[in-house]
Amino acid sequence: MKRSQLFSRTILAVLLCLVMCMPAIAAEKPIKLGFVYIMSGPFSTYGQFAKQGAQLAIDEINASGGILGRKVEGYFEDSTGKPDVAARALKKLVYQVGVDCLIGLDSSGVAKTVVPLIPQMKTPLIITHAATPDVTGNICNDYVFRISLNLAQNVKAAAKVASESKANLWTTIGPDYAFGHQSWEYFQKYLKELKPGVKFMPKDKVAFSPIKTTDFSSYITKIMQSKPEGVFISLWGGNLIDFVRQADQMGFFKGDFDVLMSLGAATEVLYALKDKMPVGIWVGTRYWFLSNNSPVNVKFRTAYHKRFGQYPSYNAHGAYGAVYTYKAAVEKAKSVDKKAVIKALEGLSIELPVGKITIRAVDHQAVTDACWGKTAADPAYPIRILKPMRIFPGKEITRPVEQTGCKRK
Amino acid sequence: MATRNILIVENLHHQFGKFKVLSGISLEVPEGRLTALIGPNGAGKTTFYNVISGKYVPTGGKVIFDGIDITGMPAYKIAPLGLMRSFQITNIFLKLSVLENVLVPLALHYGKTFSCLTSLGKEKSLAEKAMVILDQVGLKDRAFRPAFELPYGDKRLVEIAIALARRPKLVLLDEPTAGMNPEETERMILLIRNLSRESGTTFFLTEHDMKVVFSVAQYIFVLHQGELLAEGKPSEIRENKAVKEAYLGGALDA
Amino acid sequence: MGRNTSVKSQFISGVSIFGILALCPIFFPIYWTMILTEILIMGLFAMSFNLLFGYSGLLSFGQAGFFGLGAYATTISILHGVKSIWLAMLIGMAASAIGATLIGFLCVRRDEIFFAMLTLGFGMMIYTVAHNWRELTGGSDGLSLFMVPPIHFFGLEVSLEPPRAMYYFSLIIVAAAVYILWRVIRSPFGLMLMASRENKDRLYFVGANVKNIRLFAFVIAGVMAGLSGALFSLFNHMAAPSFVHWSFSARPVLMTILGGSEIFFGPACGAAIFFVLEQLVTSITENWMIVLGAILIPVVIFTPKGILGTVVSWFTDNKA
Amino acid sequence: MESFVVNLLNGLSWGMLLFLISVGLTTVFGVLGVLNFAHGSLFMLGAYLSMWVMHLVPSFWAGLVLGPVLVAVIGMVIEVFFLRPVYDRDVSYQLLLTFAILLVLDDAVRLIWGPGYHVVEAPQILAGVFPLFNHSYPVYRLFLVCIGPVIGGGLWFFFKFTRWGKLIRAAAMDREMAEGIGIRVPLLFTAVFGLGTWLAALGGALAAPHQSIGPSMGERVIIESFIVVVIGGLGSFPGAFIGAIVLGFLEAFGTVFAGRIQMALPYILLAVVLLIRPRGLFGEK
Repeated sequence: MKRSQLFSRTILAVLLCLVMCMPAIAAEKPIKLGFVYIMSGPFSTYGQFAKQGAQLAIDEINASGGILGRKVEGYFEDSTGKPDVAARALKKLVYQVGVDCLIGLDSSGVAKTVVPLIPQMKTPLIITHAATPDVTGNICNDYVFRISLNLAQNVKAAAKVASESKANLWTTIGPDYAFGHQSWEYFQKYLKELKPGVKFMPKDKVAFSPIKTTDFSSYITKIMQSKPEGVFISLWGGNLIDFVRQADQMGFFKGDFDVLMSLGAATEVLYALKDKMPVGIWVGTRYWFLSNNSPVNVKFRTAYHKRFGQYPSYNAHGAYGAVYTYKAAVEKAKSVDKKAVIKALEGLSIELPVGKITIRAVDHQAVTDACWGKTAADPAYPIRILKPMRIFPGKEITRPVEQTGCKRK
Repeated sequence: MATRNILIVENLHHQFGKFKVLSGISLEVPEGRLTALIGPNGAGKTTFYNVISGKYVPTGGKVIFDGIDITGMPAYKIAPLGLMRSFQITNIFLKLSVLENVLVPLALHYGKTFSCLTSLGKEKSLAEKAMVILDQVGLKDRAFRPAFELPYGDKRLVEIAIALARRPKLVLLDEPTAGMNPEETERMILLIRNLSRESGTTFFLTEHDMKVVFSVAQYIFVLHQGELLAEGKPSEIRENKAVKEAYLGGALDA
Repeated sequence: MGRNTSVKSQFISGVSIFGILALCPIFFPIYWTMILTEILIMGLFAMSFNLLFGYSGLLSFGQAGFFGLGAYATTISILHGVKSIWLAMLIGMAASAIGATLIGFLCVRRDEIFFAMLTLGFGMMIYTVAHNWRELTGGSDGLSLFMVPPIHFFGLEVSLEPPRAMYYFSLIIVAAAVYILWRVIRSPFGLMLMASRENKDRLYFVGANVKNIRLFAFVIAGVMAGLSGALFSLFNHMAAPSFVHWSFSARPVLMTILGGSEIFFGPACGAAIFFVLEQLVTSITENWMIVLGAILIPVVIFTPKGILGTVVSWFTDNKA
Repeated sequence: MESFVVNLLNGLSWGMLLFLISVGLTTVFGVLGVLNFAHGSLFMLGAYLSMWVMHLVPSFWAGLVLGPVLVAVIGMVIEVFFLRPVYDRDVSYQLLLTFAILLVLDDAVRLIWGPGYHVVEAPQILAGVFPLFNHSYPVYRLFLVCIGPVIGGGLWFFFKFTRWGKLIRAAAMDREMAEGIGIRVPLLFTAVFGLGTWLAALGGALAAPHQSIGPSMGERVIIESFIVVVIGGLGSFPGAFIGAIVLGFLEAFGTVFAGRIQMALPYILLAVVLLIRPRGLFGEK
């Protein structure tokens, strides 16, 4: 008796599942977008911001009639910041969910290892955060695009700021992995071009801290003792927060030397530090919510602030912008066919909150503006803002295609 | 006919830090003679065994086994020469079957330690040899049971079977009847006597239970506070005054 | 429970599992075929770990070191022009074998938690090398394989790029490796391992050089981990430092205890449970860590023999 | 010279924080025989809960006192419900169980406080700097350098002279004997786990003004405190102290000399110590 009951219930459950798995047979199928970000663990802040940004864009688009009249659905997968898990997540989205476009990737290492897998999946991927120059450089391919600022662009802007300062002897502190080392290499290269007389600290005087570092005091000591005139900092996230607080206590920001932080204007850092972020320091970011007052940007930051209670971070902007970029490409191609969308993405120009971006046809890197500024207090905002602010036009900071190493075409 | 000495111990010393446990012990064990080492608690019997079987490196003196100087040799090198030992506390491979317990030393003996792709099940000759040994100690019918399921007395028998498996020339038995009930003790005495007579192995045992010693041993050494107090046939030891004093009179009458 | 019957039943179950696995891709969607490939590879990894843990009583917390050596050596040799997959995988296994011999020589002298911490330490040293030797290993970014060379046999060229081809390739390799492990466990050497787990001191006194026995097991386990690493790098087209990190070493531990360390297929079963669970949980919630933890706690407390181990002992207990 | 003194202080202050975390871990291991993987998460919980109290009351000192106590209560609950069933199991099961607890705690924290970073301020009295050569050195770090020996000394006094301390040491040496002389061992175990948790949480509360609070805090310290405990000798009190200081120095001075292998320094230290002294520096044979 009981057994048969169990049996029938199981069948019922299976049927229910089947029904739920076949959504809306009658209606036109929605467009599926797959997002892969770090959703869990230490760096899940980034995934959460991205998810909020993406959700906001999707809701806005659906409220105004969707893309080509079709609704948009977002599917979010967790990369956990590990390349094999990210690869699995991408496969799931492509083969299981059947998404029309992939969006995401936070970690450069993950991006670098999974990008070569994308052509197999025959699905476009729009990178919104990972900054390694290589994915639109020597490992570029037909399917991978990036709408966010890459490391080379951001550092080029940093070099421009640095070239205007009086400092002639530069050093760095950065995370001890590819991002930190590459940032320093590009910084030296670009600054040397702009200001040939400039000098850099030798290898044993610069500081690279492992990502798990929480106590930066000995690195701070090392840098201060080497008596530089300028310090370029590529730390980010929790590392940067720890560093800034400890460095501030040790007199790092007293003005003995100039300080540049390539990701110091990230909102998650500013929100954590609030008024503990020293003022008058040059900081950069991939997107700054006050960088312009275009209608698109005002709409984005107010809507985001209203819904999530914070001003949007660069990762929120990346996901938000990627959805709109995809929308623009589909509308340009008048189809969701993946090949057509890729064609449409190549050379696409679109107005995003960050400003107007253009995706280059060859290397698929977006030419987008970089924003730098000096930290300043403003009673209207709970966090430090940038004043004065410098916008570096995308054209000036994006290296020519020939220099990227991208061998498409 | 002068029998060969299978074990010669010369002026053996051992100490832990400043604490002297063995001070200058010399003795000889002739081949084939069932010899016993007795002494009150803390006399140094187990330490003596540990030194000979290679657990400790002695601080002085010499151990010669079967004509080879084994002083300070590690245990795993001594065993292949033909010197095996059993332990006072049951020390067997509990989760393995009784048969496997015996197969371990057998596989070692026949150089199969690192043969890793042949099936143990197909090593028929090993299994047969193991069954012979299990038969000798009377465990044949329990060969396939896991060792931890056996009653205490049987576990002690497994202990003996492991020691016998490599067909050693000399077996050191450390209190083989410790913790046994009278019936089990009786069985063990009988077993040791038979094995000593039939197997061609020399047995050298320590024992706490005087009854066992006097009913089994052909020759006895008495250890007291790390020194050899007396030696002789059981009857001689029984009469020895010094031994009686060492045991405070009590135990020997038992 | 006679060992012989359990051996026979293990063999039969092994063969039937292989049969079922060979049929799976026909019925499974492509994504699940890929998951299954991963389960196979991680299953082999977990079983290599269990040769040390379950059979020799050694808790290795650095098994990812050898997994990573296999993955890196395979990837690097393909990137440097090795055309044959077989040769590349052999190089991967050789690298793990050398690494395992050197590290094993130092580690097998210690027991229990000290062994675990030593292997953790050496594993993390390999991680540091992978993470920092940018010229060879690509540093923190790792290495990516743009193309896995096709395999050749009997003049036939088979590409491993299609997921189903990769699946069958992995299945055959893993089955061969598992068969070897099975032989090892049933051999006289396998008996030595179990004896060393049960009573190391006693084994010493019957004339076995326990260190050498352990070292040999350590090398076999290292090579098998290297093989699974090589497969994993081909499957994912990459080798990354995270493959070598201690948190990757924790995976086989988790899988083995989940499935059961006393059953031959326990670790592989644990791998399957782990992946399926992960797929289910992550599709429901982002907070999969809390759910996974909440599932693990009762499993550890109430099924000390692991899930497969508990199921098997239900059946055997009913018989008895 | 200048750099030497500053790095000495850097190493000492970090070492003292490590010591507080490790001494809890080692005490729990010494008495309960459990190597607690979730110890780092309890450290993190200490930081979060004291932050919560600090905002509620609002006083740094209230947070420093109450936060760890709250975490200790949570720790005791964990001990009673989850650890008790696994005391007689193999170390690996205990590791896995505590790992599962780690997963739950880490994610729970993320659910409650969000994935972002938080910052806690040091109280006015400790917030300043004092001149050291021609630089300034934060007072709070000096406070950390001093608080370590104070708590270490307190613990030493507790174990050496108080009844409870003696009971714990007796139970650590021989559980059965302790039961024999009438100690209620389960209660004692709960108390010891509470103590270990309290120490970890206190470490977290003290670390809060010094580093950012985030869900990754625990993961970052757990392996390091494992290393401290093992090189010092499992269950050894002075071992944890020396081990923590050695590791602190190694990491502080490592930035100067180690270059590329800097990341591996703790692991090299671990391997070298275990190969030379199998039971750690102060481990018993």
